[in-house]
Amino acid sequence: MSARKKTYTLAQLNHSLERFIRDNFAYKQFWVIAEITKAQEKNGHYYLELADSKEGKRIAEMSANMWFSAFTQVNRRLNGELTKLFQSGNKVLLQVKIDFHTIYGLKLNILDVDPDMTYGDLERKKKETIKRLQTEELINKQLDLYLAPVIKKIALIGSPNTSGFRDFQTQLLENEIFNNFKIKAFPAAVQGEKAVTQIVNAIAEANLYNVDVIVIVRGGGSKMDLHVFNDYQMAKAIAKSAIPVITGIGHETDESVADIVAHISEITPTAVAKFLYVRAAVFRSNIETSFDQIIKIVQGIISGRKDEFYHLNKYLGHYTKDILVNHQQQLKDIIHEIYIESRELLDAERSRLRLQLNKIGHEALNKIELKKNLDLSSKMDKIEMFASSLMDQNRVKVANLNDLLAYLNPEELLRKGYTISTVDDHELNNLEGDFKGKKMRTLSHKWLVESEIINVKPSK
Amino acid sequence: MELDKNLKYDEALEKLQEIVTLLERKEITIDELSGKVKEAKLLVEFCREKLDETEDEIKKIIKTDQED
Amino acid sequence: MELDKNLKYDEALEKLQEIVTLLERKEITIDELSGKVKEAKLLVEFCREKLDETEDEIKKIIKTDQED
Amino acid sequence: MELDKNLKYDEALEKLQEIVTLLERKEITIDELSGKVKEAKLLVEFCREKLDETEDEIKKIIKTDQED
Amino acid sequence: MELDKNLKYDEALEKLQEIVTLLERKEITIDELSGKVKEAKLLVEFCREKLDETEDEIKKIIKTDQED
Amino acid sequence: MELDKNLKYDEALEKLQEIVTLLERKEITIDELSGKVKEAKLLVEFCREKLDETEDEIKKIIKTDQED
Amino acid sequence: MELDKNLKYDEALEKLQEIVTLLERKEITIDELSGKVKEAKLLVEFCREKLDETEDEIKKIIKTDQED
Repeated sequence: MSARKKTYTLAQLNHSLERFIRDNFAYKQFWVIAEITKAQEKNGHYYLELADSKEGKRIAEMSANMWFSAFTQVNRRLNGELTKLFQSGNKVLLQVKIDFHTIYGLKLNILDVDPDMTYGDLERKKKETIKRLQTEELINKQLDLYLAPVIKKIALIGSPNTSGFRDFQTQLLENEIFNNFKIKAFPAAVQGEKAVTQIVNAIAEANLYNVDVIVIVRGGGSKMDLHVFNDYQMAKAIAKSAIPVITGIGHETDESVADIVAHISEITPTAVAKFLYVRAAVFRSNIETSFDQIIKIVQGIISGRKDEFYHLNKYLGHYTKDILVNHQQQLKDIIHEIYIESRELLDAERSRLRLQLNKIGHEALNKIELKKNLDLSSKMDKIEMFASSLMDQNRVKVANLNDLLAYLNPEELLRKGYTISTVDDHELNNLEGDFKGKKMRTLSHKWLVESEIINVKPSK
Repeated sequence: MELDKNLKYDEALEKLQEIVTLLERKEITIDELSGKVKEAKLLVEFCREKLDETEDEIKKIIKTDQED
Repeated sequence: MELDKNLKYDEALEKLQEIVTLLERKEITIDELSGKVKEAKLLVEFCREKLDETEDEIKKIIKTDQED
Repeated sequence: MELDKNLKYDEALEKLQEIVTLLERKEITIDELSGKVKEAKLLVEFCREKLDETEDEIKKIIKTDQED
Repeated sequence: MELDKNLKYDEALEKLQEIVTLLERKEITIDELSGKVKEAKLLVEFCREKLDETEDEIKKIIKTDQED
Repeated sequence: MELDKNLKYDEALEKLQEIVTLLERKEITIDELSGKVKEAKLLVEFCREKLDETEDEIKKIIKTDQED
Repeated sequence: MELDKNLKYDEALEKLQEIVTLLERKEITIDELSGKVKEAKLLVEFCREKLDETEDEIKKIIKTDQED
């Protein structure tokens, strides 16, 4: 440090730098991507702190500003979105030129802004948040909570001066369908840097009260405003709320992360109010309908029973009469059958008698016929036969005697010349002993001779 | 010689038999001989007539029966 | 010859049988023969009449019944 | 011939049957025959009367019923 | 003939059926016939009375019911 | 005959139904008939009262509801 | 019959609807009927009261589990 050195004043150095930068960069413009770490507005001018990070480490920083005229022009082109783009945390694509001021140092002067870059970045961030919530199992956590069919105590989180906040209350308390609600407001900014913190706090606060539901409302706004509701911290607070959260944060197309995480999300605060009073009304109507239904069915059952009863009673009479008539008929049938059977029996008996008598007559006549044919005729035949036999026999007998007579008749022998001689009427041949000297009579055909036996000697 | 009109067939037949027996036995005397023979002949005729009569009668009886 | 009017059919039939038996056994003389045959004839007629009478009676009974 | 007035139908019928059996077995003489047939006729008539009486009674009983 | 006053309808009906069966099977003599028919008639009358009584009772019951 | 005071409507109805079925099928004797009808009548009254009571109670409930 | 004071809206509705279903399915006896209607009435009244009653102010409560 003791050596004589060429020295400059700071002003000289800064002037030199100023010159250098002006000479080299004054007319050059660059499109730069950076993240806004801080944004501030003063008298219509915007002052931003930009940074660039790599793997969580900051590797570049620079301040930037946008003068009122440029801002107004660009903001008009972007439909007022520019203020929303200039929010810390946003990644932005800026057209800048480099400025060096001897007092304020190096700065970027913003000439133009390309919002698409930021939007894309926001979308990416939203996706990352959703993914994280999913990983942490927070995304559907609210759905585990019980949402009563009738919600009467409501914690309302929102900005009290916004139309959304007022609309919600008006709808809820002044509709003609159901308005028996109690609302406790938990004011919180719904846009801007403080919004997330305030809403997170409001949710925590509301959880300490005996409310049925937490309603977060916002009266509509820009795309960049909505980005607040994509915040991870807020989503986490909603997811972890022990009380069901209903969102009505007024948007047209894009659903915010808060909507996704909430138990129920409606498009507008009015819609949330309607949801709540309709829910109560539906419940009431269900109750009444059920009761009416019960009454109707019960009346139906009773009248059905009465009908059933009427019929049973009628059948009772009918069937009883039927039975009695049946029995009367049965008795009549029995008597008739008895009559028929009796007559049959009598008729059968009559035929039997006739048959018997016929049989008797037939047998008797048969017997007579038999007697006539067999007895009498046969006997007569026999008599004839035996008589004839007797006659024949006698004829033979007489004939035989006649023959014998003819044979024995001596007259024929006498005629032929033989004679018959007898002694004492005995034939000679029959004589025995001495009959000499006796008188013998001899008969011939012509003569009867008497003689005395002189001599007798055997003829052979 | 005449036969007794009341003579019965059986008696006649008996008599005839007797005469025939007498003739067989030659127990007839020469004096009786021609009378007996004549009587026998008469008896034969008698019997025959009787038989004929009886037969006729029977035939008549039977006939009337069969005509019934 | 007359038959006892009180004679029964079976008695008559018996008598008839007796005659048959008599004839069969030839225990009858020729003299009795035609008489017996006549008697038999009478008996048969008697019996037949009896049968006819009975038949008529029966027929009458049966007939009147069938006319009922 | 008269039938016992106290005779029952079945007894009468039995008697009738006996007559039939008697005739079937030919255990009857001609002399009894017409008598038996006559008896049968009487029995049949008796039975018929009984049947008619019974029928009348039944008709009377049934008639009063059917007039109800 | 008298019916037991304690007789039940069904018993009476059964008895009637028995009589019918008896008649159908002809297991009855002519002598019993009119008696059985008379009995049947009594049973039928008995049954009818029972039926009439029952009908009256039921009418009374049903009537009071319909007057409600 | 008395009904059990603790009898339920459905039991009573079932009993009634049984009786009606019994009657419809004619599975009942004449002797039992009037008894059964009487029982049915009691059941009918019982059921009717129960129904009327129930109806009244329900009407009362509805009425008070409509007055709200 | 008393309802649990802590009964929730949807429990009440559920009970009501159960009764409807029960009735629709006719799974109810007449004996239970008025009881069920009474119960339904109580449930309805309970709900109505609950709906209409003015809520107490929303106040801070101590939630021990929130402090965890």
